Amino acid sequence: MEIFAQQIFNGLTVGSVYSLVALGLTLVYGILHIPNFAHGALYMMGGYITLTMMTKFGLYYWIAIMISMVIVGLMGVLMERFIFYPLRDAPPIQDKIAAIGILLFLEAFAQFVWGADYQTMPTPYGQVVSVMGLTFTMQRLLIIISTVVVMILLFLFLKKTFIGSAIIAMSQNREGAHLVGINTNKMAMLTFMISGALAAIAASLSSPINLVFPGMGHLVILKAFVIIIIGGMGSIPGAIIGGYILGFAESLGATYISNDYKDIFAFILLVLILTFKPTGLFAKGGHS
Amino acid sequence: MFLETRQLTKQFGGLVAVDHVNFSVEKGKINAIIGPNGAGKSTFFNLISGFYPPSSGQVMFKGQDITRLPPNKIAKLGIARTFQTTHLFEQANVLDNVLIGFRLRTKSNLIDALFLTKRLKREEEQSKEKAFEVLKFVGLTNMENKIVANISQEEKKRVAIALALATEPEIIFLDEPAAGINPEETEGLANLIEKIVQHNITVCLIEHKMKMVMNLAHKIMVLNHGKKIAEGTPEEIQNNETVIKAYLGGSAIA
Amino acid sequence: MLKLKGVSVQYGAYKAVRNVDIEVGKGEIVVLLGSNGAGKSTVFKTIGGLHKCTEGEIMFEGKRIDQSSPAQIVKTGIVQCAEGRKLFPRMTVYENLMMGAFIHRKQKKEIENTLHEVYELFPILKEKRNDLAGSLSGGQQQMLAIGRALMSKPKLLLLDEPSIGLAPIIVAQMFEVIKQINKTETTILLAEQNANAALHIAHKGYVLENGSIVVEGSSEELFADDNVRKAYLGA
Amino acid sequence: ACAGSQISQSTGGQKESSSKSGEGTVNIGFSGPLSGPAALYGERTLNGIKMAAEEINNNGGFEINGKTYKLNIVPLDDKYLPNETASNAKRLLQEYKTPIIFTPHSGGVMALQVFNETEKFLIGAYTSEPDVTDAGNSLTIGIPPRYDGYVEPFTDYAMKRFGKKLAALPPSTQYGKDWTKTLLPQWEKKGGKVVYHSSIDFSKETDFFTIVTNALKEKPDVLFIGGASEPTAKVAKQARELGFKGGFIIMDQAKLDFMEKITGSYDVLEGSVGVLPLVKSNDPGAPAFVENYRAKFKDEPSSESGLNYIATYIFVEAMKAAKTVDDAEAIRKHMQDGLDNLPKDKRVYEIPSIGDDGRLEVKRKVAVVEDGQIVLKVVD
Amino acid sequence: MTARFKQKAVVLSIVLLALLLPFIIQNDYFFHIMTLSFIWMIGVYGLNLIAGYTGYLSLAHAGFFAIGAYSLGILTVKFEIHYWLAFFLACAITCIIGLVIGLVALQTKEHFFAIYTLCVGYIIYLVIDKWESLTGGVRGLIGIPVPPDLGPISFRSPVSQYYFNLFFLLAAIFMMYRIVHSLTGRTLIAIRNSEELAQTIGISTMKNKLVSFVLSTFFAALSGILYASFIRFIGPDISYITMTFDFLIFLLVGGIGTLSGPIVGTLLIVWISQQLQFLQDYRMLIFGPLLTLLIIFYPKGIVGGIFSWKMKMQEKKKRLSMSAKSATQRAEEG
Ligand SMILES: Nc1ncnc2c1ncn2[C@@H]1O[C@H](COP(=O)(O)OP(=O)(O)OP(=O)(O)O)[C@@H](O)[C@H]1O
Ligand SMILES: Nc1ncnc2c1ncn2[C@@H]1O[C@H](COP(=O)(O)OP(=O)(O)OP(=O)(O)O)[C@@H](O)[C@H]1O
Ligand SMILES: [Mg+2]
Ligand SMILES: [Mg+2]
Repeated sequence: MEIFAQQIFNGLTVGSVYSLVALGLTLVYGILHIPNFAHGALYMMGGYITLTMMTKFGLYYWIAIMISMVIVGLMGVLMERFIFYPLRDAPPIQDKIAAIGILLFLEAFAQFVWGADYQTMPTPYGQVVSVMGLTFTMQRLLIIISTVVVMILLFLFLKKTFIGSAIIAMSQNREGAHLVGINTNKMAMLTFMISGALAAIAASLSSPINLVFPGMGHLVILKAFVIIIIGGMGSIPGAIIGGYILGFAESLGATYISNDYKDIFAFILLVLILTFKPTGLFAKGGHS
Repeated sequence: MFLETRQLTKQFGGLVAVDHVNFSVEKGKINAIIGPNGAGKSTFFNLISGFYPPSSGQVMFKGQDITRLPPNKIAKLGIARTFQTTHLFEQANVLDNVLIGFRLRTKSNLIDALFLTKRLKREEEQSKEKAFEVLKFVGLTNMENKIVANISQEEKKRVAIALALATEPEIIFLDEPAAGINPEETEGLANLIEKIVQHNITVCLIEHKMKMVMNLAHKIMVLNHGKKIAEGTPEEIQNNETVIKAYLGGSAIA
Repeated sequence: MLKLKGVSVQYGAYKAVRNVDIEVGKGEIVVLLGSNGAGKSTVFKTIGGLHKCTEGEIMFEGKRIDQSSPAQIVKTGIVQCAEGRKLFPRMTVYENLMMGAFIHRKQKKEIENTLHEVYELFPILKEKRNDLAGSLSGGQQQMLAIGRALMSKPKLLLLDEPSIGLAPIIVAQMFEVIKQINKTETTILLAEQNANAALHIAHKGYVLENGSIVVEGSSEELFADDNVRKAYLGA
Repeated sequence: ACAGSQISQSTGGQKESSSKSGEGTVNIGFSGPLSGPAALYGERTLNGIKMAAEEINNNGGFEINGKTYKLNIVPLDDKYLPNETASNAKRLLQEYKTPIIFTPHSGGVMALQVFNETEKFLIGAYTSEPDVTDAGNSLTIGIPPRYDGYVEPFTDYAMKRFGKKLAALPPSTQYGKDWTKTLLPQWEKKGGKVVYHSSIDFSKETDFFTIVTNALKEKPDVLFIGGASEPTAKVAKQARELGFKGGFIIMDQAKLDFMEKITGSYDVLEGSVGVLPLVKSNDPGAPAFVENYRAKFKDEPSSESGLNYIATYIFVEAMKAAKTVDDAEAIRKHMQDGLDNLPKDKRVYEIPSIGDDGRLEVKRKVAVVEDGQIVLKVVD
Repeated sequence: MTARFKQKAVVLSIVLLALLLPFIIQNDYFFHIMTLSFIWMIGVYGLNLIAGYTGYLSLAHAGFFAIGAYSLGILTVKFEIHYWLAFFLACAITCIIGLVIGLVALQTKEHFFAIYTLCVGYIIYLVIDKWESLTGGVRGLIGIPVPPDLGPISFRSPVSQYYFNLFFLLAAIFMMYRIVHSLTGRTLIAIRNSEELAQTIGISTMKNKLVSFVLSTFFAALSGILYASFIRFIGPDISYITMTFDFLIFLLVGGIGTLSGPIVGTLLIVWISQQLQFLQDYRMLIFGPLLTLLIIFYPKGIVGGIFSWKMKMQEKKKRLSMSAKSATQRAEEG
């Protein structure tokens, strides 16, 4: 039982990170209808920038995260402007390849600037807390809590503000958005900004428990894709719930089935879900 | 009976879009379905052509139960349709669009393709002939090389009909063929529809242009909220109180 | 109020609209007639900034708008209800309407009022306010599109074939609604195939053929014009 | 076709490996991961080779039959992919006539072994994979030592100090699996018990808490971990966070000094047994190498760099002994002479001999962490 | 008619050039790269069939490539079956697996299909990686044989390997040509353009999609088999997503949905990445942006770009000749 509780906690930690990454991915998918394969690279950049802000400029953890969110957000905006915007009329496969180009570039770039080696991100929350035989580290609690806060903020923004709804509206019909006076360019940039910021915060939160290195994006990106598919692409609640499902599936699967094969189980789970529900769990109805 | 529906019903969640509709199509005639927006007309077509599985009820075609057949099987039996929003291969030219319509009557497969068999050559020839034939029929000779995206709305409607005709149907379902077409051209389209019937192809159409419907149809069914509220000749329908209240409004013919 | 001077629009090499002059006075209903592909929608899109014109200029209330972005144009008070409706299919009817008020997003109170007015015009929208726009029937969607356009309280409302695919009873209602909207000091530019009904409510009309204006005049004049009668009124 | 003519153009001209005059260049090839996830590893191996070449050249090169040669290292990126290694090798042979090609991964080595004997070039195989040298390829030199010699001293130390219960958390690489396959039976043979066994995939795992939790629920005395140093250190750290008090057996790939950088102190690693870090080595060539490496690359040297460094020297000595710079077979024959003639100050590792299978027999040094200090334990 | 003839002449001369190349150039490295490119191209054609002509982007392509390669490897190395029999069996095995996967995967559409197959590809990778007893796990399979000598012809030298793989490439192209220009090809294109419409006109979309999918796996398998007996060592890497991306990059840069795209794209990218080797660690710093720029400026690929350019030129010519005609007319009138 203790193990079960501990693993639930572990799953929650990992699931939080997955959800944050998947959220950024699903938002962009909603707007551009393309899976942004370079999202993992943004995640990686987020990790490096926070790290650099902390180690090179001696900034406090949260300040470093804020700066990282802004910078990576801006990188997202640049990506939108210079790559996805010119490709807006091309078929979606083109975006995928263009995104792969960026991914290759950013990884090489990180290697060029920061070197290929693993780096650790210090955290002011290194303490270990034990409650009722369960072990928490502050950092892990922080991940879980921050993720929930970020999600609530994002939800409120999208549902309760006009600008947020405008993003959703635009994702459903770009021309329609024009007609009601939404500046779609601004919205697309804003979406990328948010998506980049989400990647940055996810990386900054999870880096202290893992490592910062050029290939760190690979760890999460494939899973993030699985998540947004399980959740129904473009669906925000889907991304959140999908993230936690995968987090739990991994930690419980590793415990009660087999650690070595847990990846296979996770992917088979996905394939099964898609087999019976070809558009994901949270796909929305309606046609136009 | 040629084609008939028995207690055909379709539910979307709580909404009953088509509600226990019994309808039989008269062979060799023009049958029309009218009704207010959202009455379930397009849904009714979608049920017959196999696009939605019905919630209950049956569709019979020449004595055969086709209720659960997939759209392509239904097409093969000789039931063709067009869509409310014109649905064409926008980037291809007119001929290529129509050519493929005959595919369901051909048999050549991958092996034929790889070995360039006589059968393939013959069938390609046949498809081409058929395409030219139907294009001529709908009055689009000399348009075959135009890219569909560049032709007018009315021409697109004709291409859509040509494509449907290329499948050699016995019955053709037209969903608002005259929507977005001006009166002059509407007449041309009406002529085309009559021509189709003269060639022994049964027509079933949805239309809001009452003048056209009343002139063309032999038999009209009126749907409202998914239910059949009236059925009969144009005269009967025009004088039907329920229909006037639900659909036609004061001035019977707009 | 709105003035198009020598406007031409091209799609690639193809000239869809040539040297068009249109004038819409304040408070008028002006109808643009023309067969399919005549260029009506193109004119509308150009006014709305969705296409740039290759020649000519567009003035609205004395200011040039032909270089403005679609969003800016909506802000100046020109709103259109485009061909193909362009709704947000996976948002509810209510949310769609609210998005219509995007440019007035700061004035919560007024939005409420406008919403009531729209619901009054189209009771069916109120009934279906929590349904997804994508699941409405064609006609209901058309009403929603108009409703959404009205939500932004436009000075000039562009309606591109609002009667397309509507039941006769609704078409008649629709034109009634247009007349009503017009009474609330909204100027209207209307593109229609249904020339008869349109001319009945319009003050003035233009006939577009192959991208050029061939006839213009008051609705009475157009009714009297033999060519127009033959081509568009089906008489 | 036009690309082809470009290539053939660049083939001619100055890149010939030797000319008749008194000066010549020997091209040494390298094909390894220089981009992508394994880039760090590839770079470290290359650094050792580059450093040796630079030193040799700065000292005026080396002389054979009255002619002075300088080394030219030609590194090509293969992204860790065997087919790219093969392409690179073809290119190195065609354009640079390299008698030796270094490759730091077993897949690449195997792809080269298909044609290295017919095309007559030596493979500098930096991989502990036994298959590479067991296959009987006559022109393959296995550079790093076989891991099996570490197993016994590691086992003995850990079992004696901490107890008999072992949880194995090796990396899911082939090397990790092979290690495990040797270690676990040995552990049990000595009367120990393996209470948990599962591998960690460092290229896919975001967090090790889950697996470490599972391993610790069996209350092991010793954890077997390994792989790249940094993530391995994370595993150790997280085990401590979860309350683990026992010792670690650290697979030879991970280096204690690199791990310490992640954990912050050796305290976390208390009771670890692993390979002696190069920086702590007292072999004659080690201190100078460490110093030079730090100065040149602003990085800590690792055994990847050290072993490839020494291997480059050995190859040069073998060339000298064989009196040829391009006859791979002759060079191979004189490898033992190369080892024997290796100058003392270049002996970063002690390598007395080369096996018949072509593997260098590097002396193994075991280190343990006791009271927060690295202690040299056993020399075999 | 003349255009057709011209096209044929171009094709024939390229084939002739490919055949004569070994007589012109003597460079093992060159032939190695060319041979590898030929092998890739076959795989790219498979992807082109399903993604370019049928509109279903399969990201499991590397998986099928690997299944082909591993089937051959396992059959020849572990079971010591005769090469050609193993060759045939490997194709068959891949196609059967492709059929089963296709049956399920093709129920999904668009991005779902893409990501679904991405996951299928990943599962294939994991299975290869974990099923050590069969596949050799991470260690891979060594010693896959080259094709046995055919009479006096041996397949060991670079040039004979070149011809061997060129033969299969030409066969693959020929097959693609026939398929694309037949009713079957038209049917696939119809499905790509609008699946709903295709269904209403009586096309069994599932059956046709399945045919296309299985054929694409066949091409992938063929490519994998040739790869295995060319490199003669295979590891799980060949089933990884990056490999699929490589195929996709070749296809897109060349021109998706065109017959010559796979050739152009593969040659271009393979040689560019070879030429960028001098940049060493910084190769991707240049290659990445280059790829992105290529896609932005040639969204339809090089071949697509050339087509559009040609169309433009033709239009221009037409307009010119038309204005010239009207000018002469006017002159005559005047
Ligand atoms: N896929 C669907 N999901 C949910 N509801 C649907 C769906 N399709 C149609 N409906 C609903 O079913 C009802 C009937 O729609 P249908 O499209 O058949 O109407 P129609 O008679 O063709 O109307 P119109 O003349 O306006 O095209 C409408 O209320 C519509 O909202
Ligand atoms: N995006 C486009 N690209 C190329 N040509 C276009 C495009 N949009 C419209 N056209 C062409 O421009 C001409 C005018 O089209 P437009 O849509 O303005 O006509 P319309 O009068 O609104 O017709 P309808 O009654 O069918 O809506 C038509 O010939 C059409 O084919
Ligand atoms: Mg309808
Ligand atoms: Mg229009």
